[in-house]
Amino acid sequence: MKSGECLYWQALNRALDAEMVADGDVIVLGEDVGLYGGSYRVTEGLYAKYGEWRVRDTPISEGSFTGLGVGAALVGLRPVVEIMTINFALLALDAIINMAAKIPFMSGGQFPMPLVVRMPGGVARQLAAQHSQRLEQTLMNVPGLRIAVPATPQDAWWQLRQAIRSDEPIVVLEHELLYFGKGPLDEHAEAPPMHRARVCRPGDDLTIVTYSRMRDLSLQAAEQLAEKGIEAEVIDLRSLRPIDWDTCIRSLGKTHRLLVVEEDSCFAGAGAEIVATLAERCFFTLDQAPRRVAGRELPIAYNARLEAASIPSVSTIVAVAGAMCENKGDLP
Amino acid sequence: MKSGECLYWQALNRALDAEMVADGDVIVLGEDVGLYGGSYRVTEGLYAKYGEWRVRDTPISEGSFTGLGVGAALVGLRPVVEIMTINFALLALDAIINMAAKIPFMSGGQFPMPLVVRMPGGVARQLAAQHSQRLEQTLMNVPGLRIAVPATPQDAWWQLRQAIRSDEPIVVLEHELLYFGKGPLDEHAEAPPMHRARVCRPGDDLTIVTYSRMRDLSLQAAEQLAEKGIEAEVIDLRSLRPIDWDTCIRSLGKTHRLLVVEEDSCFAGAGAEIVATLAERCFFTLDQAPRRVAGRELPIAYNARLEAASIPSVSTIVAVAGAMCENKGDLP
Amino acid sequence: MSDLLKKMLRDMLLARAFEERAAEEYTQGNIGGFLHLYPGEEAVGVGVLHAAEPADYIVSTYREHVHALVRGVPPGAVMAELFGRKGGCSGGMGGSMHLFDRERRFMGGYAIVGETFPVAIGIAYAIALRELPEAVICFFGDGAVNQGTFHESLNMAALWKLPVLFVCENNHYQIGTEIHRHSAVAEVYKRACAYRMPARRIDGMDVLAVHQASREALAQVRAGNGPQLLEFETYRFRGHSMADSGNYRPRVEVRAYEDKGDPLDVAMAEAGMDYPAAARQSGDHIGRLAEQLGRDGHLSAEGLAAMKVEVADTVAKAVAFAADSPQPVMADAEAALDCNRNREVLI
Amino acid sequence: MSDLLKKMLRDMLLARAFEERAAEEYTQGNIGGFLHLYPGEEAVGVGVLHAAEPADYIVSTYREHVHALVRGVPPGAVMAELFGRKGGCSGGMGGSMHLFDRERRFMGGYAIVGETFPVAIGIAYAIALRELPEAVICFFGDGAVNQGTFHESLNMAALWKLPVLFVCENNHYQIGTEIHRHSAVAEVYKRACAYRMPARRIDGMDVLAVHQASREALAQVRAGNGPQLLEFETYRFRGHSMADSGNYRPRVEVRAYEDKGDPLDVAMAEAGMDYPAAARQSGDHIGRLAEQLGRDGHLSAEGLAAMKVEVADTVAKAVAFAADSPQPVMADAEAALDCNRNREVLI
Ligand SMILES: Cc1ncc(C[n+]2csc(CCOP(=O)(O)OP(=O)(O)O)c2C)c(N)n1
Ligand SMILES: Cc1ncc(C[n+]2csc(CCOP(=O)(O)OP(=O)(O)O)c2C)c(N)n1
Ligand SMILES: [Mg+2]
Ligand SMILES: [Mg+2]
Repeated sequence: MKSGECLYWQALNRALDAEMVADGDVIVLGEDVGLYGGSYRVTEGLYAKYGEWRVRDTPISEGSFTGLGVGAALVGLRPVVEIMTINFALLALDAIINMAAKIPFMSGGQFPMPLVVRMPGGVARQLAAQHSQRLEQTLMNVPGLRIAVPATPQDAWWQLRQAIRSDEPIVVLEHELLYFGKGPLDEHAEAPPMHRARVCRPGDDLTIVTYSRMRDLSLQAAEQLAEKGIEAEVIDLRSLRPIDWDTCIRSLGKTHRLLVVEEDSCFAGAGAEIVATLAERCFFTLDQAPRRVAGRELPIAYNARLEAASIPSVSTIVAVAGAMCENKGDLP
Repeated sequence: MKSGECLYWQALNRALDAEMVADGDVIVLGEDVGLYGGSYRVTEGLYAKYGEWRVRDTPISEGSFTGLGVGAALVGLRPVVEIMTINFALLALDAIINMAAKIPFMSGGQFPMPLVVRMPGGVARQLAAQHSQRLEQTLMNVPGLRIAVPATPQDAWWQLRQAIRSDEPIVVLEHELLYFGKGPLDEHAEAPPMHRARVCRPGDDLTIVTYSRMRDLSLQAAEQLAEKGIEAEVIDLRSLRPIDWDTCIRSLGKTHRLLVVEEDSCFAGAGAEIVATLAERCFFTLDQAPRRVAGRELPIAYNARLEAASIPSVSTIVAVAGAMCENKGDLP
Repeated sequence: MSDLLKKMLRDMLLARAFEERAAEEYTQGNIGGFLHLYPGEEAVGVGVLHAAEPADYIVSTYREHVHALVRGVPPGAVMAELFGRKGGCSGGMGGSMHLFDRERRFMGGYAIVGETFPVAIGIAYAIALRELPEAVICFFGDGAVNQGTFHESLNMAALWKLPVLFVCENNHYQIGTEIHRHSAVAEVYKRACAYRMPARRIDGMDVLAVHQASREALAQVRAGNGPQLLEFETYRFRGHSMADSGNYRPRVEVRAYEDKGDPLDVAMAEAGMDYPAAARQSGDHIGRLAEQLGRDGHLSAEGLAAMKVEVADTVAKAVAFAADSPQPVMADAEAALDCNRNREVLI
Repeated sequence: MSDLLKKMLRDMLLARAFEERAAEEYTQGNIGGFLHLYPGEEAVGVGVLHAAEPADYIVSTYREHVHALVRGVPPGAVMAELFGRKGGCSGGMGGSMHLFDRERRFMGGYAIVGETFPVAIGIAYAIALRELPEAVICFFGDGAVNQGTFHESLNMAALWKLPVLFVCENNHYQIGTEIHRHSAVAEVYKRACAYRMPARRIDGMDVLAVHQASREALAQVRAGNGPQLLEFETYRFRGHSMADSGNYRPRVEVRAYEDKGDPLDVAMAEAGMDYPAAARQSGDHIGRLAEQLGRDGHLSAEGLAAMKVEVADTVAKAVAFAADSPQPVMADAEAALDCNRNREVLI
């Protein structure tokens, strides 16, 4: 690892530590976050440093320990709830949607809700149907929630800290296959606004809008496309609620072509909102139909080949983007 | 009530009765579905007729009694689970998404899943934020589920019976404000395929794609638009997974304008998928940007005026549709 | 003691008058949505909350108007909330099922059955972490006991000795389902055994018994000895909500609770066969308390009459306040949603 | 009896050999995903399932290979499923955590902790409705007890007297969290008191005790006397899954379970201070059973050796079958998803 580089989980770990040092109200809770150090090591060392009241191992009671976070936030603690994986968050949605997102509103604006719910999601390696899900589209539809989807160690560091400091409830969606990826981390660099999208790679021919792990695949695809003379602009949304439309619209003004890449199954996934709003707002900017490269309409199979064939690959992205740019020469 | 007319809840009630008479494996369960007769009267009389084992009052344990339905379906019962309102379904999503939708797949195709989950949703009258939700977008994103959204007594009768007879898991989304609306019911008429959309009103100028209670508002809006010389074609989707794209595409071929009307808040709602796919598939058919009339990005307030202002009204639909057709004369 | 009893009698009278008035206002269309009323259960809310300290937190359900009133939320602010007005304790955003008052540590009415448990243990967690001598009072019904969160939350509360008093208002019904039809063990307090949590069952129609049990339990809870559970047996005289007639309940049962009679005596009386000895008492638990205070020389007939006038006046003023309070506008709703944004620019 | 014991010994040997081989195959990359193994807990699965009738249903968790094997799912079909192949008992779609075999009423491995409870009561509901003399055996761990579905489902099971035998494999750990750190009441059987459900705690390292308790309980359950709960105290010798070393556990504890020693004796031995009296037994619960059968004259040394050969052979054949089984293709996945479509045209 180069100096100034670290793994994604380490960036999250440092972010937690930094905030816990700075503010005694920050607590961490979840299954095996303490003594064990977290399934993906994100909370490693915190238990030894801060003790069991600030780093709390919980029973397998997702509905109630997430709700516990809500209650604690009402009186000013800043709980960071780890749900071991997003697949178990189905058991905690009442706490997130009906409680965290609605209490400040329902009370007429009386209560703070400095709650962070962190969880890895997505398709990892042969974890099968019950352990290979996302919940973006569910959470995106909830007014009152914010959703961060850091894709790099640097963003993990920035966005988790911003989330902890916010008085609004924020879901941080991580990805099981990102934890052990590495990248640069500058702890002193100034953070961009939490929900600002980032143009990771400039290009004039096509805009690829993506997030989380698909950012990496899209960047790889963009390299391959460049070899064919197609310059894709890759936008990492970094946030799914709100979405930074301006960055997308600016890009489309240049490229006139929109490709959304998401891991989720296509029908009613996160990409639906992205395509819908950009089709509405950039209808005359686009010179062809927008497209989505997304997961198949299937639960994820355990079999490794079927699993791989169920989610986007670099080659599918290249193929679809390539097809979209076929008529590139014909255009002004 | 004219002869041949009935209320929406009565149509559901008769559908349940018809299927329960015909098949001893059909059972109904949920809170207060038995002795009490159901919060919205849908199960009235069934307890007296079929007894407590086939019409089961449950404790307040949504997660487990929905899961009970899954287990019972595995061995060939055909459970119709009523979740009192969709707001409580957040507690049952693991059973619906991780179990019902995935078991047939995960088992390699060994098990039947003739489960129906019925529930009313939507914004009713001053039930406030926790009781005024929908979950369409969540359920739509789940491969393995089917979703019916009957908007009339006739469709309620047809679609609930079809759902009960299917061996796949089906969610039937009802609407609290539809139960006491009346409409024609012909019990002997032949049912269209369960997921076929219906053109409720033909028109050449604009296609309104909608479902559930918004069908009524859209039809009213279409009448007002007609007075202004604008002929809207209104499509009631009847099903949200799968969606009958062909009916929509055929209509757009004629009208070239797409307006989606949904009650849900706009961002990442059901309308997002509708707009996205139709934008992808009909990009060159459309002569202007598609639009959505949808709920505001707010939880629903208890206050009646704010509540009304948070969801689409006939006048908003008329206004948006009217604006979309302003340039009507200019076009070929 | 008699002072306390008089205060509690007054609050019970207020509770009854407020709720009956709310029913009227609902019928007139001034209140909408679901309206769950408290008549019959007054002794529970009043007895428990008179044992609470200002530093204690209250977490409640959708049947919480009286909890809010006894806690000190101004009756006008409660009624205005039922009216959906800006002057309501939740600014008209929450309505009947979602009363909140941060200043009075009234942490909300929750409408999804079972939500009160995790909220309560969350607040209690913060208290324990901060080592404060405070308690959380968590209200719930007999039906809520079967929600998974009951089990999950009580386990965590007991495991970590969190300062919560779990208060079950056992009115024997989950809407139309009687307790023996929804719970394998109908004695709610017994279910605390699964968490080795101290628990008792108390007559919820006896405000003094309620108060004493609560005071004792709260002292333990605040002292850091871990959570406790109290089950109060009570009854709602009305249907579940304004939409429910409640007529699935046997008449003998209803009368027995209303008049604190032995159900068998009531049945006899209904059959015209009551023994002279089983002379019917006058009125329900509130009437009996007033009578007792009179008998014991603590409250004269005039005193009682004056109390009733004051209560009626309070309710009338609350309604007037509510009716005069302006409607919130969309900007208010947006401000409520964004109340914690702190002017942060999101994008 | 000795025949039964020999069969159970054989199945325990198979269980151990199968799982150790699975670990190897995982290390070699032939098995992916999460792999939760059973060594240490054999006496539970074997003892319980030898008490089951073919008409009984089994519902299990992600740690279910051995349950499937003892139930009679062919070892090749189980191994092929771990390999993700078409010949697997779930066609390669489910993998290690989702073994299913409809014919043998093996109703699945569920990977979300707590799902086994509602599935089990649902099957039992159908049995009760149809008035059949069948039972459902529902496996779960000590950690699963704190999930809300445990509570909700046990209440319904007891309320409606559903024919379920709830079987807790108490290995004292929820991944890295020891039972006293996740449960307010660490004796799982005691938690059944909240549902007035008969419950016992049994030594889960003693296959005969497991078998007897299960047989008795199942007879009651099948007779329609309502659900029962059995808690078997056991231990996993490995980490939670292949990703976990399990090294958060005290050495004394691990050794005590492995050798069925008294933890204090083990501690003494570790300190080099063991009394001559506390002579160490040879091997774990499986070894001890073999030894006992030998001592009692039921199983000769050759008999045992032959049994081990047969078991090794069975495992080798299972691996060969798995390795030879083809990969499923996308059409298989689609067929699995649409298996209940019955050629219905949706639109
Ligand atoms: C999770 C959930 N399920 C169902 C409902 C509908 N519901 C509202 S109140 C109620 C009965 C609650 O009974 P209990 O807990 O005894 O309280 P009570 O109304 O008797 O005070 C039900 C089923 C709900 N609000 N939330
Ligand atoms: C709802 C849910 N939460 C968390 C997990 C992650 N997880 C898998 S196994 C496990 C521990 C379960 O412990 P226990 O029930 O004792 O079973 P054991 O693994 O010991 O056999 C956890 C937390 C999960 N699969 N499902
Ligand atoms: Mg009740
Ligand atoms: Mg365990």
